[in-house]
Amino acid sequence: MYTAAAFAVLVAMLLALFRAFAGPTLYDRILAVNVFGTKTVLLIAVVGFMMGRPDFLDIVMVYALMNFISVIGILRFFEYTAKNVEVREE
Amino acid sequence: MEGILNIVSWFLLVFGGFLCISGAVGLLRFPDFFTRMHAASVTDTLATAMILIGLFIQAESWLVQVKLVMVLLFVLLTSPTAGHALVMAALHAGLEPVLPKQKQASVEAGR
Amino acid sequence: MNFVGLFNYWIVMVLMMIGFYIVIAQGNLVKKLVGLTLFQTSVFIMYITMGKIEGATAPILVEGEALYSNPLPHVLILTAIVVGIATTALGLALVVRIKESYDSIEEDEINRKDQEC
Amino acid sequence: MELIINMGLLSMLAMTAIAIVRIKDLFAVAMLAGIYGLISASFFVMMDAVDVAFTEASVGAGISTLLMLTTLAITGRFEKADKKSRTRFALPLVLLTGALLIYGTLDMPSFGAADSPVQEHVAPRYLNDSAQEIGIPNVVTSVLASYRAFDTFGEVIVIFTAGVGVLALLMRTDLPPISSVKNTASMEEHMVLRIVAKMLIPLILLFGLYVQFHGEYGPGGGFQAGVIFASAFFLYAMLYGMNAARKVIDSSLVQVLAALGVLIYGTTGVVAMLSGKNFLDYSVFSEDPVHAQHLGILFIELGVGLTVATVMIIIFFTFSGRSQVEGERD
Repeated sequence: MYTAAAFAVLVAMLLALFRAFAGPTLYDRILAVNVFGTKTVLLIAVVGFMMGRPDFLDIVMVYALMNFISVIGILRFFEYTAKNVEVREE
Repeated sequence: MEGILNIVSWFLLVFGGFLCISGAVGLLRFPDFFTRMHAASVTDTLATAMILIGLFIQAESWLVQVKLVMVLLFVLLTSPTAGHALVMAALHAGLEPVLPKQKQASVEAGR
Repeated sequence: MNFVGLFNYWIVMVLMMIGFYIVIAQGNLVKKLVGLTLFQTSVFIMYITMGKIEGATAPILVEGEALYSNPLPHVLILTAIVVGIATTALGLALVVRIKESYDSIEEDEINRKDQEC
Repeated sequence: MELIINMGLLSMLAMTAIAIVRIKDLFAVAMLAGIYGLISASFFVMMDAVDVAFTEASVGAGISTLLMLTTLAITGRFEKADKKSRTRFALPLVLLTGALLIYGTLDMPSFGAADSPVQEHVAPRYLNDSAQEIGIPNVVTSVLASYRAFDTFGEVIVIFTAGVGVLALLMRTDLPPISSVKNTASMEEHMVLRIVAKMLIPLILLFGLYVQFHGEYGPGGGFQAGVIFASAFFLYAMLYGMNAARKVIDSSLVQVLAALGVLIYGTTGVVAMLSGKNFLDYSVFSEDPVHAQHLGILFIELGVGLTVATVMIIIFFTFSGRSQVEGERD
């Protein structure tokens, strides 16, 4: 059942990745990055159990933390620089 | 008892996985940013909670369980916050939802 | 041909070449630094792949495990990652200075301005 | 199953890299580079390299994305289209090199083989003897901080030098005094974010300390802890503005601390030398050799953590200070 969960998370990661490629707006990409980050958190947690070493949850914590910080960072610098820039790309 | 817990955790893991996929499909297929946001953030929180609780039942040492609870709390705190900030930023930037034709007309009439 | 046994190395080479392509073919200096990062990460992946042993576990000793992956590449790559970010930061600082004095970070424009002077 | 996850992650890496080549919006490129960092970190977990994954997650996905974005805030967002002449020359060259390299991989030992040359030299010694010699379970930490401590000293100095270099290139001495500027935090409207961040920052700092001092028993150590510690300050600076952050962290104090970290590391070695042993031979610290190793590792991890944290803070603050000045000039 770890296998099923890990596989499902992997598929979800792939789909989120496609959204990150496709855009079309920058906010879609940020959202995709955020979803991707949460899915990585889940993947690592499940994989830790699958490999029988669940004491590596510290890493999961770092992923969750960095995911949050990078989303905040992207938002901040985007707002900071692009006040007058078009929302849509190109 | 052991058996029931196992079944519960099995169910939580599989259903959490299903929610992950359904949310990601929504993220990929929905027409505009706000609906995508909806699909992603709603399923994200629930799926994370379900999978982590499923793992919590399976964990053997209390240290692992404590860490799982910490991760869960952290995700429950940050994920909606990030979603909120994101939608607000998008609204401020003037991104508009895609509406069906009649609604679009009524919104424009209301302006 | 041993597909499963060599797949990791092939991906490493593909990533390496993509990084290489960005560095030599694209003119934007920030993009070039991203290309360097891709190249760098591909090397990391190669090292870590070499250290893995089938069926082994992470090199943090516990009771009852006999087979661990090779810790030496992990040490090398761990420090390399942090050094990598430090050097990338230095590169980005240079890019900022170039932008301030040339008002552009496109290689062609910088070259042209150099020749005009 | 693990094999499928490996291959899935590697394919995602390749796809992300191709997308990075094609996309011309550098903001999107920076984000994809962040995703690339996340994927490669997950791959490192699959390859049992938990310490590496720890570092890559915090550095590749977090800090480097932030740095790229800060730079882009100054240099502009869009890239010019590729020149045809250059791609015509580059593509065959890249394809040729790639083909040669892939031809070279055909002789590589198969993935996961236990008898490949890499596994047969020094690694078995580390794995078998470090428990008696160093007495800590995390072999990566004992190699990093004891067997190869001189090497790590070099890395720390490189990081320190990079921090000095960034300061030399970008530091502004003409910044106005703090009290005279209006606080130009761009996220004033994000009340929810600010409150959540206020709750999180102490937790992040605590977690950083945990990683610093638990690195001997689990994944972690000075490098990772330094980055996590610094990221708490980044969060504060991003949400409350640079001026508020400059009030909290005195920049000259940070510079002194960065040097102090290197100094702690170096002193640990010199103390051993003065007592008649080799540089960084920890056996002088205590009668009991295992206890001595513990003490030595504690000292140098402290030095590493201090230097990494402060250098990251210096780099980030210097970049943001620069972009703030640029923003005010416009």
